[in-house]
Amino acid sequence: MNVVDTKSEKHEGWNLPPAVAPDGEGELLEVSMGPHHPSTHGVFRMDVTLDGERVIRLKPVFGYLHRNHEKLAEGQTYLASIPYTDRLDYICSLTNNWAYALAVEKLAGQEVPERAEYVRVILGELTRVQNHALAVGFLLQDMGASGTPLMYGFREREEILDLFETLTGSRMMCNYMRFGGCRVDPTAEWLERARKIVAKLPKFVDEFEALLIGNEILIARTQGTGILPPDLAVNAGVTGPVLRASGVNYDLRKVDRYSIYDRFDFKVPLGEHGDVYDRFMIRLLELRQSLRILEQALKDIPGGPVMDPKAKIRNFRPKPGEAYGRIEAPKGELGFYLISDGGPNPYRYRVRPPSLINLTILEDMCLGQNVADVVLILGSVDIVLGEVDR
Amino acid sequence: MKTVEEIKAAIEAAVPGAGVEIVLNPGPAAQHSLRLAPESALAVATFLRDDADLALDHLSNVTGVDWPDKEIAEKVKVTRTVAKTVDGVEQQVEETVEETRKRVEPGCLEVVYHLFSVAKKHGPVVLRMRTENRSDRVELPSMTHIWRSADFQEREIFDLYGVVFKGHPDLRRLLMWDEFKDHPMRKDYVEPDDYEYEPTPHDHVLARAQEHQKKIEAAGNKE
Amino acid sequence: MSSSPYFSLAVLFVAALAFGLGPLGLAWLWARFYSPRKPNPTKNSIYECGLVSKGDAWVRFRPAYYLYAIIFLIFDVEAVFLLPFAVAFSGLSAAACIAMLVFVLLLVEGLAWAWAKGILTWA
Amino acid sequence: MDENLKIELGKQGIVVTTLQELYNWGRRSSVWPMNFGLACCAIEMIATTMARYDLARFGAEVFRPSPRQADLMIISGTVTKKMAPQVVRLYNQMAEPRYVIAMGACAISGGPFKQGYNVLKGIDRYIPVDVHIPGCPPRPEALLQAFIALQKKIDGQHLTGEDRPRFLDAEAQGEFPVPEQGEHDLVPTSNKGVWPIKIQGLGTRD
Repeated sequence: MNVVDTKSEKHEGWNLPPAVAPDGEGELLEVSMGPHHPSTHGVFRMDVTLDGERVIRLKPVFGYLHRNHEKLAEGQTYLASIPYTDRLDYICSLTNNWAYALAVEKLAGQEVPERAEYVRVILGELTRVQNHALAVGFLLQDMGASGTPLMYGFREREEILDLFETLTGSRMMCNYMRFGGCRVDPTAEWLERARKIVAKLPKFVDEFEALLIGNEILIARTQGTGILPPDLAVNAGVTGPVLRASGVNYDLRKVDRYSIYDRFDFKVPLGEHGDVYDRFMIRLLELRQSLRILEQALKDIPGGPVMDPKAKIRNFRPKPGEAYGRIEAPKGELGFYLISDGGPNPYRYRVRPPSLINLTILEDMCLGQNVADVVLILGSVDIVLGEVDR
Repeated sequence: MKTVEEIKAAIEAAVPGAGVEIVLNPGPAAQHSLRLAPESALAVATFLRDDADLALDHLSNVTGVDWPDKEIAEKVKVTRTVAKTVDGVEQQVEETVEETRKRVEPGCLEVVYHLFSVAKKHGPVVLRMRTENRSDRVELPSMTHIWRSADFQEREIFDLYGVVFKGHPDLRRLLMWDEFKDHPMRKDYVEPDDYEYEPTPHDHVLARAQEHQKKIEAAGNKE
Repeated sequence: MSSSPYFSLAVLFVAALAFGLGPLGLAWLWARFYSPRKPNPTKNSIYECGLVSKGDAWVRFRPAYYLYAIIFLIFDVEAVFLLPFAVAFSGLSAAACIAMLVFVLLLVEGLAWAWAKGILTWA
Repeated sequence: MDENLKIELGKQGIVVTTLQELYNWGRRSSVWPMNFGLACCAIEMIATTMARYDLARFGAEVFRPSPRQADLMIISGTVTKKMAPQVVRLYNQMAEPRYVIAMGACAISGGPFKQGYNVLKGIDRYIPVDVHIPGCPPRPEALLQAFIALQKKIDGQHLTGEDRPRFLDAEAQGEFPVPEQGEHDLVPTSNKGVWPIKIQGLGTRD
């Protein structure tokens, strides 16, 4: 098989990373922020060429956590893949379940009862709250304030995980959603407890915001670093908070209007400069909007079945065909593309990983920045390796 | 949002001689797709991105699909001249006989593109491209210069399926290590025999255990 | 013998030395007799995030690092001198304070010059 | 020196101990883990060090990023075949005495991803593991219990005699060879002396 010359250093085409020339004072240092590195949020590797402190070239290397999720999914039934979707983006397991369930419902033309839609919105927004709390906590950890600010983020996350555990049985791997609804009906006490926790959360967001806005060191380090122009962001397929921080108004909850998001009124925050500071303020503002959605959803959740009675769980065989379903996961547009040949197992099972595609422009953002800022820029993209390498 | 037929018409109007055909999606999702000929794919893609009312500037998903060679048993009517004695006279008579003939339909590697529009906020336009066969002619044009988001996804398809994307700036293996030789996501990929001890092997695990044992004896008595 | 005023000081000094070096000596003895040395090439290889480190770190780096280090060194040494002064300055005469002030101001003047020259702003 | 005499003396404020007990007590109360997170179990490991489950109560709060300063490696997550050489190299680069906790089903035997072509079926093939914690991911309490089990194991170590630990035994295996990445699989598929695991009384099995 003829292999194309893969080591072509010359980049042509307008949207590829610009080559940054070293200023010739010192020699270049080839270093790899490798798989085992405290700042890479998991086993992610970047081969960085440094001219002193400035980054000249940055090539990410993936695959250290490639667990063959798609090959395994082709060998088992649709239902058996649901616990595997928990382990895709292992911080937000419920939104992964939701995206997969949505795609299979679109593939098989399955309806979902009212109450199940409300429960899905509640759990999805709770997952977004704990994911953004972690992302901001890890930013401050990457910046050097190691330990204490992360404890704030984890304190809220523990309460939300308790909610998940009482409802679904497991803290992190919920395996909760099915095609046509959810597995367990939340009890009134659970909803009451959820309301109490959601009522307490705005105080936490104020605490965190005070930590962020008043802190000169944080402002000095994050404003103006890792700028992402909006047109390059759209062309590079970047989605989620990173895209909205560059000022592009594209939130799937408003664009696709999937599930029942058109019933809640919430705003989509947008950034202006597209730098690291904007990406983190966006996450805090989205946290507030999620809390607004949660209050409305918890207030008017209807009764009724959680699972569509006509839904077939055992030997579920969707008709031949294909479907691409996507949702607004905390990290971006999480999509599932399924091709069915009528059998119990999917013929092709593809996950659209928002973290991997958001990393396409990591090199563009890091060129010319200091090495210490590369850590911040990577933290602001907020990747999870289970989803990047699948 | 235009229907697939309107988009096909718009493409043929804008890009003369573009090989476009519609592939219907029988499932309830009804997301029909357009199959492009690889030669004119880049021109069509640039048109879809820069067109005023389509404005498909967000390539969301690039997927590789492996269609292996299929054996199709067909009922074929064959007329053969047969010598037959009809009321005592030797004659050549055509005779149509029902015959099932095994025909191997050559497989191919397919790449599916899902396009959305951030400007116009409208839904998926699905493009498909096929390679000639699965062994040596597996080249397809790369879309990285039109949509930058295809960069890593095409590298992943090159790694797991073996489709070579011409014009890709940095076509290396994305997920497996560089010395790896196979394309693991293909349907005919055989995993290495790193079978290890299973306390209670049963059906396919039992089969692997016995096969592993045979290999060890073969290796054993070879030394 | 115990009459000279510095005797207690000497005892304290020896005790401090013993307290410091004693465990080190014990650890060295332990390492020599009990735990055998087992060096091997993988263990002694350079640690670079789990990979085999390629290239060499002995690189001609930029002068800015060196200037930053020098300025830090000056003020580090100054802090060492200020420590005894800070402890005793309430009992000192005015002349001593002025002498120390001259010392401090000299260094601050050096810092002002460096700042004006723009050495502190990173390239 | 029988037990209750020791307890009586302890009440009077006199502590009687042997060198071995003092040595083991010193080492087990400050086991410094390496900052080594692979996958989902890493998030649970970080949650264990946070305020609610607080790993600091067992002296293991300091997570050292470099293998040189750590004496415990918690393999928290799936070890893939691309990551296996790095894991074994990091283990070799740790200073003796070093311990390994295989956290989660993936580190023990490949877990839910066992049939994956790029997944190593358990890290026992290349390095000796001291404590296995089942679970996917194991709850923070399970990780705390693993620490207690490890501390009991360190307590029970004899400094001399036949069953002394590896780092005190000159003949014991010091280097665990780093696997190469071949064309189809890791070469060799497991390390001698470590795999198959010798279980007392059952002999080796495979």
